[in-house]
Amino acid sequence: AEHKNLILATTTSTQDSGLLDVLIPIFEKQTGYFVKTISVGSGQAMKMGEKGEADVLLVHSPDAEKKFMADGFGVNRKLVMHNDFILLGPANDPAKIRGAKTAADAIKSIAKANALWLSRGDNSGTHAKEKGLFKAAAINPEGQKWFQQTGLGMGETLNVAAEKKGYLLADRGTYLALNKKAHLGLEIMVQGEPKLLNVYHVIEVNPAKWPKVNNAGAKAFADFMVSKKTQEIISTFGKKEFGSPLFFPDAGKKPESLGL
Amino acid sequence: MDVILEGFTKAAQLLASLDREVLGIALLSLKVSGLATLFSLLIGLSIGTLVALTSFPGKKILVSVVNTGMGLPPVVVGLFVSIMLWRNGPLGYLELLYTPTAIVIAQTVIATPIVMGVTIGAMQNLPANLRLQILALGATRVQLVWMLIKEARLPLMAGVMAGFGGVISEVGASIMVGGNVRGYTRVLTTATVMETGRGNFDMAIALSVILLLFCFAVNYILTYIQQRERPR
Amino acid sequence: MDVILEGFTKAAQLLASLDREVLGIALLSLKVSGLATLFSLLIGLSIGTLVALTSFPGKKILVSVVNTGMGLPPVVVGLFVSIMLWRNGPLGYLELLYTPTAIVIAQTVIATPIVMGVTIGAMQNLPANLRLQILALGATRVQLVWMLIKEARLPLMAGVMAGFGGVISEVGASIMVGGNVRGYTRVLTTATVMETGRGNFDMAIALSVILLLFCFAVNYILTYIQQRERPR
Amino acid sequence: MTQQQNLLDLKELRVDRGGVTVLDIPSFSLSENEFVSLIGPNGAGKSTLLLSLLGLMKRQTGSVSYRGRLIDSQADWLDLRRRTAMVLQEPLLFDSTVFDNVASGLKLRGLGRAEIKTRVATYLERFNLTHMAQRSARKLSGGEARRVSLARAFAVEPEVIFFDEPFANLDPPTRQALTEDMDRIIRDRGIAAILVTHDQSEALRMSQRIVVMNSGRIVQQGIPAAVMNHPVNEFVANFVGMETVLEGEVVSNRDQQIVVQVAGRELDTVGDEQPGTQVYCCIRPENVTVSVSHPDARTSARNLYPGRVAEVSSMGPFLKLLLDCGFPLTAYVTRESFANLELSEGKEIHASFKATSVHLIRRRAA
Amino acid sequence: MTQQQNLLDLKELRVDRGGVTVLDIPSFSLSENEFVSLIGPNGAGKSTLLLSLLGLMKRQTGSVSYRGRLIDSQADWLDLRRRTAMVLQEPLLFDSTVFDNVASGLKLRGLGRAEIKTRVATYLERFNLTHMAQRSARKLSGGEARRVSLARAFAVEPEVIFFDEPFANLDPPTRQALTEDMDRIIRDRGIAAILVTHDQSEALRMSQRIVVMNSGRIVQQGIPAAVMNHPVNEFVANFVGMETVLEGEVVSNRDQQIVVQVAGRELDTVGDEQPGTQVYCCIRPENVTVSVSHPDARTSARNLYPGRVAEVSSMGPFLKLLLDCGFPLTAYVTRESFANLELSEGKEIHASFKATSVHLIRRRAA
Ligand SMILES: Nc1ncnc2c1ncn2[C@@H]1O[C@H](COP(=O)(O)OP(=O)(O)OP(=O)(O)O)[C@@H](O)[C@H]1O
Ligand SMILES: Nc1ncnc2c1ncn2[C@@H]1O[C@H](COP(=O)(O)OP(=O)(O)OP(=O)(O)O)[C@@H](O)[C@H]1O
Ligand SMILES: [Mg+2]
Ligand SMILES: [Mg+2]
Repeated sequence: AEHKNLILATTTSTQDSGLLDVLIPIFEKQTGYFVKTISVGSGQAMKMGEKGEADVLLVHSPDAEKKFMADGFGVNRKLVMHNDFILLGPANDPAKIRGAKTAADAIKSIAKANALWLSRGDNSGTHAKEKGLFKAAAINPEGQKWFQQTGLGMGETLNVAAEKKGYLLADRGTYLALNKKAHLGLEIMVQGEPKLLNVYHVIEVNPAKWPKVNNAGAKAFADFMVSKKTQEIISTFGKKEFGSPLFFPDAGKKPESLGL
Repeated sequence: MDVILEGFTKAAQLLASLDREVLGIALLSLKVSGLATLFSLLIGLSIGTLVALTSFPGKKILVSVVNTGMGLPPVVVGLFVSIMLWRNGPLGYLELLYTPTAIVIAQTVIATPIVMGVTIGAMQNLPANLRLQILALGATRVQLVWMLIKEARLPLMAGVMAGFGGVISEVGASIMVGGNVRGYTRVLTTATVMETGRGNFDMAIALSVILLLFCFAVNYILTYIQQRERPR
Repeated sequence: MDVILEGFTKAAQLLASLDREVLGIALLSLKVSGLATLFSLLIGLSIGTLVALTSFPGKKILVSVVNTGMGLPPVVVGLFVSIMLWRNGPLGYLELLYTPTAIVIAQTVIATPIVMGVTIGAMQNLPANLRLQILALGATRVQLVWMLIKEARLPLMAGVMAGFGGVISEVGASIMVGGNVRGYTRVLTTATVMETGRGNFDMAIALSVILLLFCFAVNYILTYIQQRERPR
Repeated sequence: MTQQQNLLDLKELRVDRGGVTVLDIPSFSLSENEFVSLIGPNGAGKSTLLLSLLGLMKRQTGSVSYRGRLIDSQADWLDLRRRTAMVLQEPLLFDSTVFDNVASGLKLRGLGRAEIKTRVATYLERFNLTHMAQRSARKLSGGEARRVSLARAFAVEPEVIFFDEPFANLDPPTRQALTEDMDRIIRDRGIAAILVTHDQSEALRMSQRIVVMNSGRIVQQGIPAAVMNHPVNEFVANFVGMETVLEGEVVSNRDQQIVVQVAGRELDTVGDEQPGTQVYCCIRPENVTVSVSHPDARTSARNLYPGRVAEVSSMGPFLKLLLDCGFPLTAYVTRESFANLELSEGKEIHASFKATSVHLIRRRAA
Repeated sequence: MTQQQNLLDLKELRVDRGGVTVLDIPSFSLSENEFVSLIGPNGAGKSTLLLSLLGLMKRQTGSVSYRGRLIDSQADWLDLRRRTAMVLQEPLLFDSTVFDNVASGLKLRGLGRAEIKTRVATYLERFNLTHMAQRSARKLSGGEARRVSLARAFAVEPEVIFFDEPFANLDPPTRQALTEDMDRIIRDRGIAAILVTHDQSEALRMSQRIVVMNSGRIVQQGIPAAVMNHPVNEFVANFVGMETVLEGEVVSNRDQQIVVQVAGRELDTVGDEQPGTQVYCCIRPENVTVSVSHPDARTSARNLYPGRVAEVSSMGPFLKLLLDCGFPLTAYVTRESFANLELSEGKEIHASFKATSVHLIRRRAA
């Protein structure tokens, strides 16, 4: 039994999109492992990895991941897939950013207009990405009146932004899912920039650091995620419901090839 | 285990340094949950006493409904209240969503059945003739309720604490209707959840230690007041 | 408002079609929270009665601590229990994290102070000499506790429901120690939160409607049994 | 008695409980200044009747008027309850101090702090509770709790007071002192009262009218003498016992040697009553000595009346004689005495009883 | 009385409450088959003493032995409580049916269903509760509740029974019937009993020993005659009243005309007692007639004894004479009679009282 249980720590977005509900049963059937998917914020997922409380991670916070690897907590980081972030705002667009070239430009305009920005502020992958964008725009939003942190997950933050008519950075999958049901009243302002890519990696937790870790299972899961069949499933997932796939398979590609 | 220790150390630090942000969060928690408990007391005690004292067809079902209300999941309450307060919802014009007021509303909804249920139970357990004795002493309806509450104060105290404890520690509704906006609607529990999500377990523990200290203080003061009124 | 309506429709559909997954989730909720309530009853009633009946130095503080325990945030309980059960934690060798057992443990921790607090209040409100009368009738300690519980059954019922309601509706601890693993530790509340996160508000409402129906059924059965024992 | 004289009027009361009619009283009233005792077996409905008079019992039918005004709203009931006080069968004290308990009725009436303090002090004193004012009411002995419940009722200084067995659990000296004290308060203030009691001497001592209840009905009511001497049926006869109760008036008092005029005759007795006082003279049948000739010896039996045996009936081991000496008098004699003295109905006799055998009970003009 | 004879022994009991010593009893015991009455003013500590005997009161010092065995563990106390029963001052019924209440002691002892059923039925019957077996105990009248609490205690068929004012709230006929019935059960089963009561006639009627308490102490104890005729101090004298109580033995019974031998003399009285029965004869001082010459007239005062006035004292409005007729006898006379008869200490007199004035109380050999 010891080796049959596998703890997968992942971000809420993979769980909420429903992708794992499709993949995990296939993996379990193939390998006989029983996967316990723990969907938490990227920060918490990484922390679990650091403490050896997870066997394998599926996360999307590249900078934090690099540090994680550098500190020796993980082994075999593999690129799995990506989708993208989009910059959303209310339809009346008070900061007039619609059609801005880059996200950084848009953020500058928002700052100048003192238009409300909602940040997840939860150390998630999205939050990390947002921080990067603000840095690129050379704006320090901390303590600004127009900059509000929700400390919440993507879905909740989207809801808050919709109610408060604010701008925010969101992942496309969650936006599509929520907008379908709730008609948020938020529109896509900026998209398609390579910087806005949201990249998922699978990382095995270092068994040398934590002997209790189920490394065999972790390896199997990592291999499963980058396998051809899995990548195919990823490429079609969500097509039917949203008209376009939610994730794009990237197994074997170099991160640089995505323009990161 | 180290994490827990770190958490306590952190809590001590935060308290010692009177961290402004943490202080603000704690006070908001207290204010919001205190108000919600107060409202639930006003509603729960009076209606609960009324239900306990009168008999009418369907009373049993009503009591079951109230007791069921004790199990209202905060998330669900949050969801319902959100839907009501949505800009396009029936009460949207009030523009209350993601304000502390919204949290107070949701928490009142959560605490009221708890207070009411415990009230009904406690009142029904008083000697049957006590009510008659109080009325015979010339009590108005309101005075009757008040005196009965005083007589049942021990179980009611427990009920109030269950209500207060329930709302100050609940997170689902606060997040949904409050939005955990920093410096505005962030309360201790939503902050705890956020810190947990960030993987800052020590900070999460520190916040909850502060929450428990608050609870304890409130409780101790209540117990003290109650015991002072009452001779040894 | 439409969303709520849709939710109810969905709930009816799910119930009517006896959706296997939903059924499994609901039964697990019931089982886990039922067990937790049972354990909290065993602990809370007996210790609560003991505390109410004996007097010892520090009793007031202990009662305050118990009442404070009612405000234990589920998230915090979840965190503490997680830390205990972590693979590398003190109880890691039990391998209980992310199992239904872990949820039962965490929920027991949450419900026990509620049951205990209400028990203490209810017991202290019984006529002082009742205890002596029962002992004089030849009751053992255990029989004494049992008879007192029967006498205070009305407020205790409310306490039990508050405990059961508290745990079946809580989500923070269940997610943290259970992990919301599909088909294994996914309970009604964690499923509700997940569906909310996915924007499936109708499904979320449907799940909560089912949760409330469950609560109501349990409650109604308890009330019914209790009323049957008791003559009109 | 006209309608206007009545303080409290009850009409057509019916109370059902658990499908049984526990009270069925076509009419009942209480006059200004009147003291009524309610007696009857357990479960007769005495407590229920008291509670009904203050609208504290759900009733099938029934109306109450106070000073001729029909009580027909919550406000009226409240007003009535604020003019009255009731001591329930159990003390039912509040879980606070003795002081607070006695103060409770006053607080409910919204009296000022200072006034409450002095009033409570007065009544604590009166019921000998001053030294335990700050004690928890939960820690009193049975009799102490009883006294607190009495003090609580009197403290509101009501116009009418209802007592449900208020003296149970009191020791005899306290009981004695309290009845006297209460009697004085009641007379001084002109309070009307209804007393439920199982103690007939108490009923006799205190009341102007006795109401006998059974199975939810009033089976007899009237002045004590009438009820005691002329029970309407077997049930009442068995229930009230058979003391002779004579109405009279004190005509002289010399050094506590009292002469009472009863039906034109004089009775010697002892007591404090002043001439002009209306009294009942109670004489137990076992204390009446019957002689066939005039007793010559000087005895301490100071009351001696010629008369005749009106009626003879059996009473357990002895015989009960109803004597007519110008006033009715009951005597018990053994069968042996009956035979020796050759007694029979119509026989002329001398009835004697000691002055100390006569119990005097003050009564007010009805 | 040696140690072995005692059923229950209490030693060095001290109970403090709220900083006050409410009970201080160096020793107290109860013998096999003995019936003891506990009397004393409110707050004397009577209830506390009863509770202490079953270890139900926290005490500062004190030990209890049952049949010579020291009770020194929880198990011992449980065993003691299962051999005894206690009727507390309030009925304290459980919130269920009358049947369940009466069954409660039996259920606690783990008796079988069938046995419980028949036993409960017996005692419901005995206390006239059968028709309300299924009623909620919360809906009984005061007297009905009282009866249920008595039935509950007797149903366990204890070796010792403790009653704390069990007859409060009972109507006189019920009270009468119940005391007789209980007396019979207690005698038949050889149950020992302690009765707390405020009714002295009850204490006399039922007990072999009377214990008078005041302020937490036992101030006097002894056979009823000793306590009643020879109070040790002012307090007891005022508290117990002053009936003459004579020990005697029935020597003949012809048609309920009884002759009792008291100190070598014969007393005529009436009753059911058979020859050989040990009895108390109680005579109220107001029923004793004093004559200076032998009364010639044939009167119904069948008891006539020569004697002399041993002591004269004032007693409110009249005088109290202690007479010596070979046995002590107390009589009240008016001051006028006293003067007329030229009474004085040492004067020869004839004391007479009617046969029906003598109250007989059965007593068991101590
Ligand atoms: N729910 C009920 N069902 C049936 N009978 C009831 C119910 N409630 C009360 N009773 C009966 O009503 C009767 C009247 O009760 P009440 O208390 O007035 O009697 P009481 O005259 O005061 O007797 P006591 O002298 O014992 O105090 C009692 O026989 C009682 O059992
Ligand atoms: N906590 C306390 N503080 C002070 N005195 C107390 C406390 N508890 C009990 N007492 C006193 O102990 C005394 C003994 O009480 P107990 O009940 O034994 O009296 P009792 O003889 O049964 O009187 P009653 O005839 O009124 O029933 C009472 O005066 C009571 O007030
Ligand atoms: Mg009554
Ligand atoms: Mg007592």
